[in-house]
Order: sequence, then structure tokens, then C-alpha cells
Amino acid sequence: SSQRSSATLVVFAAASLTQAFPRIAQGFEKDHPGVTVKFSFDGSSSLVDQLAGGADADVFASADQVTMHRAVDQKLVASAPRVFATNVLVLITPPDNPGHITGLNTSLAGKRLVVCAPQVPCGDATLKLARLDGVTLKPVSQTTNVTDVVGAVTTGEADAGIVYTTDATAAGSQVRTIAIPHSDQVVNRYPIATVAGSSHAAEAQSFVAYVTSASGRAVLSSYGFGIP
Amino acid sequence: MSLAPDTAVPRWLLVPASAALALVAVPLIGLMVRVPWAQIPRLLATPAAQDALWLSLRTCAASTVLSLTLGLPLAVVLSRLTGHWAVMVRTISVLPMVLPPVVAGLVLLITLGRRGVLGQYLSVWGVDIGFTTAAVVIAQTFVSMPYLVITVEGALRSTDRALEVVAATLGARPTTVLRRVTLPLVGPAILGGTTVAFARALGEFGATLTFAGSLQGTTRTLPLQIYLQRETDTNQALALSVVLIALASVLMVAPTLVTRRSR
Amino acid sequence: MSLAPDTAVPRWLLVPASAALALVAVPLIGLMVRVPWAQIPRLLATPAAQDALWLSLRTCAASTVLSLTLGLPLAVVLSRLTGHWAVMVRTISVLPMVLPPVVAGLVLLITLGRRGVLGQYLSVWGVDIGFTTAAVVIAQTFVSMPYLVITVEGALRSTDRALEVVAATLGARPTTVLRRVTLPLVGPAILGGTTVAFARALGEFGATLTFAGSLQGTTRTLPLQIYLQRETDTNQALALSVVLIALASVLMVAPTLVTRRSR
Amino acid sequence: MSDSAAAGLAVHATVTVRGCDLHLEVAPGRTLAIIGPNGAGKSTLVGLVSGELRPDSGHVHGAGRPFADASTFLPVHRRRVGYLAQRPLLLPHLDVLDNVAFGPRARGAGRREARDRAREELREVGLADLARRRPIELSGGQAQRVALARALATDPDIVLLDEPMAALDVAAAASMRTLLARRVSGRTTLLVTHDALDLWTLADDVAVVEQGRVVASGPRDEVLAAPPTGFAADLAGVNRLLGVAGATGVVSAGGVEVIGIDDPDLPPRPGQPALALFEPAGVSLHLTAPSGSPRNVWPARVSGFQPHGPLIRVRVRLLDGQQVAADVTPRAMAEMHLGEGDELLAVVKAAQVRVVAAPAPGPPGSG
Amino acid sequence: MSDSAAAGLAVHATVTVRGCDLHLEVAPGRTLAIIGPNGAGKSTLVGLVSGELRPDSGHVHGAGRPFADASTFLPVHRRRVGYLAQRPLLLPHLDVLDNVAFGPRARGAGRREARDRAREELREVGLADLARRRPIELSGGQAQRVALARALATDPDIVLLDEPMAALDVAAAASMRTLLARRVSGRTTLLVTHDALDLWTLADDVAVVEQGRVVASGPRDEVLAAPPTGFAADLAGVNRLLGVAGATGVVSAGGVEVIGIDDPDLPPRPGQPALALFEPAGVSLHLTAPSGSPRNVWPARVSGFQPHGPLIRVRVRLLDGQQVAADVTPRAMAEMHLGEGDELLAVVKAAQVRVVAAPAPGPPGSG
Ligand SMILES: Nc1ncnc2c1ncn2[C@@H]1O[C@H](COP(=O)(O)OP(=O)(O)OP(=O)(O)O)[C@@H](O)[C@H]1O
Ligand SMILES: Nc1ncnc2c1ncn2[C@@H]1O[C@H](COP(=O)(O)OP(=O)(O)OP(=O)(O)O)[C@@H](O)[C@H]1O
Ligand SMILES: [Mg+2]
Ligand SMILES: [Mg+2]
Repeated sequence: SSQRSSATLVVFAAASLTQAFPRIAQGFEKDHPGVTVKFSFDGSSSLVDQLAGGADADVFASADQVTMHRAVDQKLVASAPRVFATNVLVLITPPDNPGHITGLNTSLAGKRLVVCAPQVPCGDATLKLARLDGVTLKPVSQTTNVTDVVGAVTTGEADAGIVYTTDATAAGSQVRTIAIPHSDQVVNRYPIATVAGSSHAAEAQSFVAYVTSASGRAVLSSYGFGIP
Repeated sequence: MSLAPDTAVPRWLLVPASAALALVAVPLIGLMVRVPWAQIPRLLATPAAQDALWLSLRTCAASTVLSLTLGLPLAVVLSRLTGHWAVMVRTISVLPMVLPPVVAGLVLLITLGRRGVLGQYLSVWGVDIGFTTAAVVIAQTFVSMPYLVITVEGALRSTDRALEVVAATLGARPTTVLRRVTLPLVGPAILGGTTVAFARALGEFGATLTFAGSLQGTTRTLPLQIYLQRETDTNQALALSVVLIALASVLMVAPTLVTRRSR
Repeated sequence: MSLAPDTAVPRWLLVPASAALALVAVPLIGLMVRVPWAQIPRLLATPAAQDALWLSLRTCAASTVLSLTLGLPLAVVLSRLTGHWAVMVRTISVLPMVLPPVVAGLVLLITLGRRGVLGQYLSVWGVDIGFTTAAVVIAQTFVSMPYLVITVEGALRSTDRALEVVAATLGARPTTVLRRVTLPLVGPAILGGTTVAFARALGEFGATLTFAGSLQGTTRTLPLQIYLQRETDTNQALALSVVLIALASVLMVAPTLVTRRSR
Repeated sequence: MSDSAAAGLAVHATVTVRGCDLHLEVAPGRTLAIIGPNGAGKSTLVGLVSGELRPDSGHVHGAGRPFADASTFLPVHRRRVGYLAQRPLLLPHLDVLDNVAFGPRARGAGRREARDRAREELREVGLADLARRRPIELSGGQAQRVALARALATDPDIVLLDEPMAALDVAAAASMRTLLARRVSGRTTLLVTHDALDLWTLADDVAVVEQGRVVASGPRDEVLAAPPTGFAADLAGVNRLLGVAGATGVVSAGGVEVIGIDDPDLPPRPGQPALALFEPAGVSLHLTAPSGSPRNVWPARVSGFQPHGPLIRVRVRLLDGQQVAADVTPRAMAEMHLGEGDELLAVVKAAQVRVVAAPAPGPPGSG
Repeated sequence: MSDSAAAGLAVHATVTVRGCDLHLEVAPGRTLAIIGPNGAGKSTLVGLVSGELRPDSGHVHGAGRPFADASTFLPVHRRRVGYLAQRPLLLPHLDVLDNVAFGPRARGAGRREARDRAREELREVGLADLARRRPIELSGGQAQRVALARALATDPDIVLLDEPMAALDVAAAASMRTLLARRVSGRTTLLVTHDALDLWTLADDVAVVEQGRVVASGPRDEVLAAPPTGFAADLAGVNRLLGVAGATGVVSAGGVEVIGIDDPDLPPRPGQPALALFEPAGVSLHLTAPSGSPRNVWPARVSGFQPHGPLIRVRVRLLDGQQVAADVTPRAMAEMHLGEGDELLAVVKAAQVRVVAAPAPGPPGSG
């Protein structure tokens, strides 16, 4: 890594990694002097569309495996994807819990619940989890994006929302977190891979390695991610 | 059919004009080339698409009517203001155009939302706007009305005031002058402004998503449906976009055809 | 300062006009109330915010210049077309306004992207547009130019053609007529249209994100930065929005002040 | 016609940006012609009455009601004025018929009724055929006639006519004069004109406006009999020399003694300003002093000439700069080899010179 | 002035939507006055030459160059015409000086030079003071004078004047006539006018346009000596009866025999159309047949009257509907108790009636 003294690595990462990945990159850059890591964060499927459109990226980290499969199918990635983090769902409410929600149960009846749409990974997981728990959800909104769910709850617009535990961690004191039974059976997995045609394949490979290394995992778990 | 005979446009002007047209047309042609035409009928048959289409039409109609009822008076008053007031009011009227739609949605949320600056009082009265179709209409009006206001005001400023004075000498009250002289005089601008506002409302996405959420049949308009579709299949999203474009084109061409006579 | 004395506006008009202004102003006031003012200086000091601000200014300047250079000629030519051609060209010119920004981005991507309908050939020549600052400018121009075109065309259609004929009898070539008569006559509309286009470009988010990506210093404009900020902290996003609004207000008020003299 | 049409009009107002300070009164039911050079303030005066302009100070009263003063400003639409501007100002989005029907409609008539009235007014101005044309499809004169029909269709209390016939052809202007004479009789009317014929045909009174002031006003015959300014004399087509009255029939004017006959109706008083008035046709030009009876022989210098019908109107300047016009035949002109700047003698028979007291300066209504 | 100014003008063109089929030629350097009723097609004729209108068929040639025909259309800016329209059409965003400097600038002069020229032209129209005003701050007449200065500042080959003086005051119109006479002399000029004075002052030739056709044209004196149409006679201020020549000095016209004196310059031929021409002042009106010498005594019916200077102009209709105007004193009028529709006798001395051959119908240039 010392031969090529200056390389800029472009990492396409799912929006939910917005906070964790820059921290990981700090450590990586320290270990690999001369390499700078830049990020483009967006929804996973947007990133695949951008890759398909010819975006110059070196690493792609997706928030779910289905989307990564789309990248693999389109031969957009160079290496076999590796799962580096997991995420589970939790129920969040505003800190004062105005809807008096007690969990994924009848306390939700008539309350404003916001979830992800079934077409996106977190919505798919929400649906599965609700089935497991035998509840029928009547959300007032099914958003495309977890951030919108968090936003609806932190602004008090919604009484409750179902999000990933990492999102709840990031929101901190702005939300109250309630665990959902059987959430460990609907685990969302984050795969990472190097991008086909990368001009910094070696560095990309080492970044992937770093993310899956102990130091990478340490950072990830500090943001609430589970480790596979 | 051809350039009007009474005024020659410099020839060279056609070069940048064609470039401008190409900039807009080429991507649209690109879309036409790539779009999976065969999927469109099947896609349109799905309840999700139909709900979205129908919701978009209803909300856009409502927000356009709202933009006209509120925006036209604002444009008229604005065109009569002079000095600092004019600059201030115009700047405020135009600001929503500059807000990224998501921010526009946030701004609406922190104001009219359940805990919003104003919304908390509305909430006490039992009026909850968030996550309802009304929220969609408000979001669309908020972002689209300024386009109507600015277009009509510009046109009003360049009309001949003397015509209004003459109408008044004929005994027309201010309201009559407004209805029978001022507004007809800027008819084309009103039509243009309405078209633009309608178009903006039809394409509105970020503010709606943030302020109104996304629920099939209630708040998930066509653009939101397209966005969601894209999560599963980009091609289907493109196909739905074509539907949106077709809809917009029809709605824009229609008034032109109707008013062709009177030109 | 007050309503111009020579024309009375019906009193009742102030009611809907105030309502319209309130619809726009109240959410903005809501924002002002809620925004964490204290955080703004610290936020502005971060390289991410500075890069975004600077990038936004540069790209918007570029796209506004591009909109003017290409859009003005298109508006002039369009205002001279009659019949079916006019309707067709106008509809095409306006279509980008109706596209949800994300779709606009997608459309650009499938056309000008490296594997796009046109982009694949450009790519062979070594020209890669996607995900560069140029892509930001193109995306902004694509979505904002139509606003300029439609505003200026409307104004041109209502100018007195006889003035152009008189200028021609005085020996002015078409180019001179254009430069010294036609365009000055619609000066206010050009100013208005440019402001709107600039505003739209400054707030542009979806198309930029999709077509140009979000890379700090290269393609992450202020709206993209706000969006990203929101992932971590809504309040900081609001604070940055205030910066965007302030910037937009200054840029909109400035030309008005400059031209106040000549009114 | 409503009762209030019987009430007159009073303007005592200033418009600072236009440098106008105008004082004028029109008796009920009379037609006042306003004459004066371009830019004198004639349209300004009309604008004050129509409500297009707001006075900076002073007041305007019309048809017995306050139109404008320090505290009130009666909106245009409640003034019941009929206004025909210098430009036709037809509404471009309405056809000719609906332009004329606009007034009756605005005053509450039904669509049918208004259109019937409009058709009638169009017939009066001879344009019934063009009822369905758009204003842009009219010639200049046609447009002006439609505007006239429109202004008259509302039976206004006060009629304001700002050069209504400037764009009309001779025949149309003549029939329009007849029409106007009939339609405005009994209505208080302000008529701005540059045409002497309008004075004879339509005016009861005449006001002369110069440089933002009403410099003279009075009954038409008086004003024309003793034109208060050079401009008015020009319009009336007579020569006018201003001087000081001496013995009977004598005025010191133009740097010379002018000898004429005192007007018994407007006798000059010795030592007071007086006017010598005479027709251009009565002035003959000579290179050497004539031997006959003419008592007025004035040295002069040619300042210009132009054809005037079959004759040539020569303008000469007297010693003190006052101008005199003389109508001579082209043959006389050619025989004398006249050119600009030539010195000669202007000769007028005393019997052709009328001497009158100069009208007092300033308008009757001022102060 | 360029050499090509020596070349004339020819219009043989139709404009279908306006119902115009116009044929006209102007000899190099001459001024042709176009007269005719409102909506006749005068402005249309001017528009064909300026390039504002494109003929539907036919051709227009000017200053030796083809302006428009089936295959060519010379753009307006290459025609080198000076055009003064019925409306001033000043550019609202430029001040008065820059409006006038526009032409010289457009033809390549530097800013300094153009403005100097503009100042000079403004001085000529007497508006040097207003150089820095905006057009909106001018009165109607001032605006028209600026437009004239602007049109003349480019030294055009062909000058088109469409009622240039309609909005000017008497004094301004007079000095403008002098100015125009000097400035357009030697340039091929089309002048649309409703004012007889313009004919006498400015025109070499006169063309009469009626209902979209040039119905007569020729040297001014000829046209005015034998007015080809009632309209032209009206403008010239003479009575004109059209009939058929009989014995010497006799015309059957107006349903009666008109007796007069044959004009030696334009002698009528028996059996051919002829005109009887006489002044309104020479016509007297009687309720019973007079006993004296007058040989023309025609039964007539009053169709209207209006003041005409100190006299009253009475219009009467003869048996066949042709009109005759008579100027009578108000006293005579009052004594006869005349009213519209009254029957009376119109009496003219034979010595005052000039009989001329009627001009051949149609324009000289047509066919
Ligand atoms: N909008 C304006 N702003 C400033 N000055 C003006 C404006 N309109 C006219 N004036 C000036 O006011 C004076 C009076 O103008 P007004 O129009 O009353 O003249 P007028 O007597 O009607 O002349 P004309 O016979 O040319 O129509 C003129 O000197 C003119 O230049
Ligand atoms: N744009 C137009 N479209 C259709 N017809 C028109 C148009 N302009 C004028 N006309 C008609 O064409 C005829 C000739 O008009 P033109 O303007 O040449 O008359 P003009 O002789 O100049 O009359 P004026 O003395 O009133 O100015 C008129 O009958 C008029 O109604
Ligand atoms: Mg005036
Ligand atoms: Mg005309």
C-alpha cells in the first residue's frame, strides 16, 4: 500500500451507514497512508442504478442482500459479497410516548404507526416480523426510506415507527426504543463487495477486509449493528 | 407552422435554440428508447398504479384550484406594490421554489404537523393534517403556487394600465375591471402559470413524502409510486414515468387546443 | 410602499392574497422559530458544509449561465412559432418541469450515463459525464431551464411587435433588433425567469443525486448535504436549510435592487 | 341623462411632476374647448377630471360632487364621466361590439340590452358592419370611432374628449362633429382640440392652456374675437399684435404705431394693453413704400413661407420680433423674388385692423 | 442622401385579408400624398412598402431594388425606408435621445456620433430639452415629434409618413410642415394625410384610395382641380356634381341641368362623363325662386348643417341624391327657419360653376 502513495477510494454505501462508515474510514486511512476514502451515501437501490449508469466507485456496501444480488446479476461487482453487519427491527416512539404504546400489540390500534414499504428491505422485514408475532399492522404511512420513519417519530408526527436498531441508536434520546419479540428471526444482512472495473482494486480489497476486520466490527457494533 | 412572417429572427439563434431543445428532448427520447413499453399495460392494471394515478389527478386538481384562488389575488396585489414592500413580498412568495422539496416538507411538518408551531393548536381542535390527502394538497400548493404567482405578476406588470382606467370610466367597479379587463389581458400568462403550477404539483415528490407520508390510495401519488417501484425494478419505474409524462403532455396540450381559436 | 394610486384593486382581493402569502410565509416563520440558530456558525465552519456551499454556488452559476445562453434563444424562437409546431416544441420544453426529480435524474442517467443511449458513444470518445461536477450542472440546467423558457416566451408573446418593425425600418439587423429591442422589452421577465431558474437549480436535489451522485466537493451540493445531514440530525438539516434560504433571498433581492433605478 | 348632468365642473389643482397648476370652471351643460401647444397640460387637465391623475394639491369637483380634494378621492368608476383618450384604448380581448357594450354592462344592463345599445352606437358612428371584428383588425380611424361609440354608450354626466378626431378622415370627422354636437349638448363637456373647426362646431367656451397654466378662458366668441395669446390667434387664423392703446384707433405695437378701428364691443382704454387684429389676407407685401391710402406700413423681414391653398402664406417678423402672416399669390411672390431674411414692407389698410382691449391675463377662476 | 434615393417606388400588390388590391407608382424624388376615408387601405399601402406586410400576390419595388415579389422578400432593415407610423412607437426602455440615436447606431455610427446627430434632429423638432425623458413622460404630441426626429435621423431613401401630424398642435404642425418640406425634398415620399393643408404644403402628387383600391392618382394640381371622387372634393373643399356633358357649359347632373363654364384646360366632351365644380360660398339658399340672373336653380332638401367659422355650412341633397354644401350666414339661416328635411332651392350663378371632363376611373399605373 505504500507503493501508490495517493489514491482516492470511492465507497458507495447504504444511507444507514452514514455515521459508521466515516469512522471506519478514519481507521483505515491511518493504516493505509496516502489513501483517502470518499463516500457517496444513498438508498441501496439508487446506488445500484448509479453503478449501472457507470458511476466510478470502488466499493459497494448494500443494506440488504436482495439489492446486492441485483448488483451481482448485472455484473457490477468484482468480488463475492461478504456480509459485514446485521441489523434487527425495533419499535420506536417519541420520548414521552404520547400514544402509550407498549409494544407490537393492540396498543397500536388507532395510533399513527409509520413503517417502511414492503418493497424495501426494512418493510419486507417488518411484514415478516408482524406475521411472526401475529399482528396486523395498520400504518398511516409506508415510506421508502427508514430515515423518513425516524423523522416522523422524532417530530412527533407519528406515535410509533418500526426501524432498525441502528437508527434508534442514532436517534438517541429523541426516541424511546421498545424491543419487538422474535426480531432476531428477521435479521437484515449488510453485504459488501468491490466494484467491477475499479481502478484501485487492491485498495478496495483492503477496505473490504478492514470493514470485516475486528476494528471495523468494533466501530459497527458501537453504532448498534449486529456482527454476523 | 413556420416563423411568423412579420418579424425575422436572426438565423444564428436557431443554433443555441436547437441545442436547448436537444438538451431537453434527448433525455426524453433516451427514456422512450429504454422504456419497456410492453410492461406498461400490465403495470397500469395494478391497483397500486391505478390508485396512484387517480390520487395524483385528484390532488393536483385540488392544488391547482387552490393555487389559482389564492395565487391569482396575490399576483394582482403584488403587481400593484412598489418599493421595498414589493421586493419583500415577492421574495417571500418565491422562496418555496428554492427550497429542496425535502426541506419544504420538513418546514411544513414543523409548522403544520401535530407538534408544529401552528399544528399543535390545530391538533387541539381535532384537526390533524399529517398523513392525510389534505397534506398532499397543501404540500403541492406550497411548492407550486409560487410559479403561478411569479408568472402572472410579471405579465401584469407589463400590461397597459390605461386600459383599466378606461374601463373604470365606463363605470366598471374594481371587481369588474379585474374580472373583465385585468385578468383577460393576462390570460395567456395565467394559462402558462397554471400549466407550470400543475406540472410542478404533478411531479412533486419530496415535500409530499416528508409531510404527508406514503400510503397507497391516501397519500402515495404517482411520483411516490414511481420512487417505490424503483426499489424493486427500475424498468417498471421508468414505465410509470412514461405514464406520468404522457399525462402531463395531454394536460398541457389540452388548454392550448381549447384556446387556439381565440388567438 | 403602497398600492399604486392610479388603479384601485378591489378590497376583498386582499383576503385571498393574504391567505396566499400566509400559506407561504407561515411555514417559513415556523422554520425560523424552530431552527437552532446557535448551531449555524459551527455548522458553517465544517468542511463538508463549506464544500457544499461553494459547490452549489459554482454549479448554480454555471447552470444559470447555460440556461440563459440556451434558454433565451429557445424562448425567442418559440415565441415566433405558430400552430402545431408551437404546441409541440412548448410541450417538450416544459416536460422536465413535470418529471419528479428522481425520474429526471434517471432519464439523464440512461441517456448520458456511461452506458446510456448517448453516453456510451461519448464514453468511447473519453467523455464521461456521469458523477462529475458537469453532471450536476447538466442536471440543474435540465430541470431549471424550462422555467426560464416559459416565463420569457410568455412575455415575448405579449410585447408589441410593431416596435420591432420600427427598429428594423431604422436599419437594425435582426440581431440588433433582438439585442436592443426584443430582449430589453422583456427585461423584467428575463430577470424573473432567471431568478426562478436559479432558485430551482439551487434547490435541485433528486436529479443531482441520481445522475451525479453525492460526493463531497464534487457533486454534493447544499441540498444533498442537507439531506445527508438529516440522516444524523434533523435540526442540523434545518439549520443548513436556513443558510440555503438566506443565500437564495440575497440572490433574489440583489438584482431587484440593482434594477430599481431603471423602473 | 341624469339630473346631476346639470351640474358643472371645477378644477383647481396642481400636478407637480408635470409642472401643472390648473384652474378652470365649466358651467353646467356647456362645452369647453381646451386649446394649447403640445405638452401644455391639456391631457393632464382631462386626467384630473377622469380620475386617472390625483392632484398633488387643490381640488376637483364635478357634477355637483367632490371628485378629489385633500381628504377624498372619488374612484374613477363612480365619476360617471365619458372619456375618449388620445389613443383608442380598445380592449384587445373583446370584439368591437363587446367593447362598446362594456359600459352599459358595467352599469348593470343585461347582455342583450347592452349589445342592442352597442349596435345602435356603432350605427351612429357608421361602423355597424365591423361589430364582430377584433380591435387589432381595425384601421387607426376606425378604432377611434369605436372608442367614441363606447364613450357615448354610457350616457355620462361629464364628457371628456381628448383630441377625439385627430385620426379621422374629413368626411368622418364632419359627421362625427354633427354627432358629437347632438350627443354632448346639455352635458358638461371638456374637448381638447387642435382644430379651429371644432371650436366653431362644438364649443361654447374656450380655455387656452400654456406651460401648465390656464392662461385665458371665456365664451368662444369673445376669446376668438380677441385671442388672448399668440397661440389662440394662430388657431383662429388672425394676426395679433400686442401693444399699448394710445389715441382712438392707435396701438403702439411691433415697434411701430398700428392704426385701426376701435371695436365698440371691446373698446381699448388709453395706456392699457390692447390688441391689433387683422386677417393674413389683408396684409400686402411691398419692396418699396406704396403711394396709396394704406396707413400702416411696417418694415419687416421674411422669416418663412409655405403654400396655403392656392396662395402662399408668408411669415414676417416686425422690428420688436412680433410675427405677422400675409397671404400673397404665387405670382406676386415670384415677381418680388422673395427669400428668407429679405427685408420688405408689410402694408395693411387701417379699415382692416380691429383694435380691442387685451383680455386680462390669468384665468377667470383663479385666485 | 445616397444615389439610390433618386429611384422611385412601385406597388402592385394585394393583401387579401384586408381586401386590398393596390396599384401605385411614385416617380423618383417626388412626394405622393395618399388620401382616402378611414379603413380605405392607406396604412396597408404604407405597410407594404415598409416591409411590415407581405403581399399575397404582386410585387413592390423601391429605390431601384425589388422589395417583395413572388420569390423575394427584402427584410425591413435593408429597405432603407424612414417610417413614421400613426402611433409614435417609441422604444419604452430608451430615453428620448437614445430613441433618436437608435437609427444612426443601427446603421453603424459610433455612440458619440449617433447622439450628436440625435441632438441635432431633436433640436430641429424643438424638443432638445426633453432629450433625457423617458417616452412615458411625454405628451401625445411630443412623442409624435420625437418619432419624426427618429425617422429622419437615418437619411432614408424612401420616407413613409402615416398621418404624421394628426397629434400636433397648429404651431408645431406648421413648423413640422416646413421642416418636412425641406427634409423630404428629393426623397421619394409617401404621405398619408387627412389634412388639405398637407396637400398644398408637401405633396407633388396625390393618390385617392377607397375601399382597398387606388381609384385615382396624378399631379396634385390636376387632382385637386378636378377631384376624382366625392371624398377628394370634400377634402379640397369644393362641391362636385358628376354627370354627363351636354352642350358647351352644360352637364346633366343631380337630376337637373347644371349650367357653367367649360374649363379650357380640361374641356369636357359631349356625351362623356363630366364634373361640375363650385365653391360652397357661391351657393345661396332660397325658399322661393329668385327673380334675378342666376341660371342654376335646383330643388333640394336639407340633410344637415354645422357651424363653419362665422358662417353655417348647410348640406342639401339634390333630386338624385348627390350632395351640395352651401355656406350661409347665421342671420339668413335664422330668417328662413331652416331645419333638417326642409325643402328649398339651391341657387348658383353659372359664372361660378366650372365644368371639366371627369378623370378616367382607375389608377394610371394599373393593368
Ligand atoms: N407621465 C409623465 N411624467 C412626467 N411628465 C409627464 C408625464 N406625462 C406628460 N408629462 C409632461 O407633462 C406636460 C403636460 O403633458 P400633457 O400630456 O398634459 O400635454 P398636452 O397638453 O396634452 O400635449 P399634447 O397636445 O402633445 O397631447 C408635458 O410637458 C409632458 O412632457
Ligand atoms: N390586422 C388586420 N387584420 C384584418 N384587417 C385589417 C387589419 N388591419 C386593418 N384591417 C382592415 O383593412 C382595411 C384597411 O386598413 P388600413 O389600416 O390600411 O386603413 P387606413 O386607410 O389606414 O385607415 P385610417 O385612416 O383609419 O388609418 C380596413 O378595412 C381595416 O378594417
Ligand atoms: Mg395630450
Ligand atoms: Mg391608417
